[in-house]
Amino acid sequence: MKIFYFAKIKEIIGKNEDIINIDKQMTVGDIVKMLKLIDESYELAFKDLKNIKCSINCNYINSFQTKVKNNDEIAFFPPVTGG
Amino acid sequence: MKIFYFAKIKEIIGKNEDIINIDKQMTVGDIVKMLKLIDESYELAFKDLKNIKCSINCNYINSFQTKVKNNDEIAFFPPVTGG
Amino acid sequence: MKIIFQTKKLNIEEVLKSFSSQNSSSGAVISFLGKVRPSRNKKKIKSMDIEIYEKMALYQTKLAIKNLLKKFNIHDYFIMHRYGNLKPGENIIFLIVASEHRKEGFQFIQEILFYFKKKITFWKKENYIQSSKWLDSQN
Amino acid sequence: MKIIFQTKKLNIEEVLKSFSSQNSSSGAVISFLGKVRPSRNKKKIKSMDIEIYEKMALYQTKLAIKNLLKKFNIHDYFIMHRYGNLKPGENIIFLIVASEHRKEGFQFIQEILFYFKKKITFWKKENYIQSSKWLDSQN
Repeated sequence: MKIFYFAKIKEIIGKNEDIINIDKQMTVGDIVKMLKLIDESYELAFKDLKNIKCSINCNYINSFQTKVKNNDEIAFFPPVTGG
Repeated sequence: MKIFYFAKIKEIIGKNEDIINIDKQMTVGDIVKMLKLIDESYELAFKDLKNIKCSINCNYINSFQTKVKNNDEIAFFPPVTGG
Repeated sequence: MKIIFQTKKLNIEEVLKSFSSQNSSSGAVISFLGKVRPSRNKKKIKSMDIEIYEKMALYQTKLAIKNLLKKFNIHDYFIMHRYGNLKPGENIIFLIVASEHRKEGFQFIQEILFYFKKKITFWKKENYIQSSKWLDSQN
Repeated sequence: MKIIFQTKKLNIEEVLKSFSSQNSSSGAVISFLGKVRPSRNKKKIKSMDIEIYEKMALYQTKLAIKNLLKKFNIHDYFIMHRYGNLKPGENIIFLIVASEHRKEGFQFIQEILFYFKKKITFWKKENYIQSSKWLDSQN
């Protein structure tokens, strides 16, 4: 599973993607819990989940309870500021 | 007093201006009455006063009761259609 | 801060380019371009005659701008309106406005258009194959 | 019907010119240009970094357009958004839309802008003399 990070989240973590493998279906919330165990930078990046948006295969998700599969492309990022 | 005509009114009358002299203050309505005596084309042009706008010195007037002086510039025209 | 009424064609790219670079510190630049349509109610438009009462048009445009600048914080504007005989596809009006934020720019430009529909002394006549018609004012 | 996200500078005059002539039968052509401002809260902006999640930005833009075209009768549109490192005064976004009447054009372009503020995956960071700041999302 590819996980992308953007903007401030990318800066805090210090890289723009991770590739992980999951052997069963998990929720986005589970993924975040896993990532936070990696190191302090992830913990800091995912501290304030209210201000983090997530997409699965380019679609916004409404809830961190949404399930993901191993071949999904996930992204975490702050609210957008384009235009 | 210069009187200008525009658009359909100009076309009906067949010219774009008249110069007349008035020796006393008159209303715009009085002017229109005078003009309608000139010939049938004026009568036709000023038949439907509801659809005729009038300006004095480039300002719209609200009523044909508005008074005019001999050195005023008057114009009669249909509602505008610019833009 | 320019108002131009002219018979020659409007060179909108040039205006956009110079206007935009002159207002490089404005966050938003919005433009409106109005053109002669090719037909009306399936009747082909051969050409359009636009008549102007120029002195009053200029006076009324300045009056409108003066009122609008009290309501909206605008950095700069450029108003062009053509008159004379135009062909389908040719530019009638080009409005461009620079502002700090987009909202006031959109409002300003739409209000200017409203004045052109209601107050500013231009009249349009469409020439079809077999007839001509002065346009009615819009609501 | 074009969407372009690019790092090189936006050539807006060229786009306006070709777009306008390609859509010569549209009564209204409306454009919006958004630029990097020179300062924020009196702090001089040295440059702006714009980041993009390109795959999703494209997908979300197409989705937005699809929804908007159900609501508005639009003849054509062109959407350009830049990313990378920009200087004050440079163009961030250029939207242009051709429609029969002005009202739907103004609505369409403002709704597109709304999507760029809310859904389409671009992020801006302003670089000042001594610091940098990712912008907060607007309401």
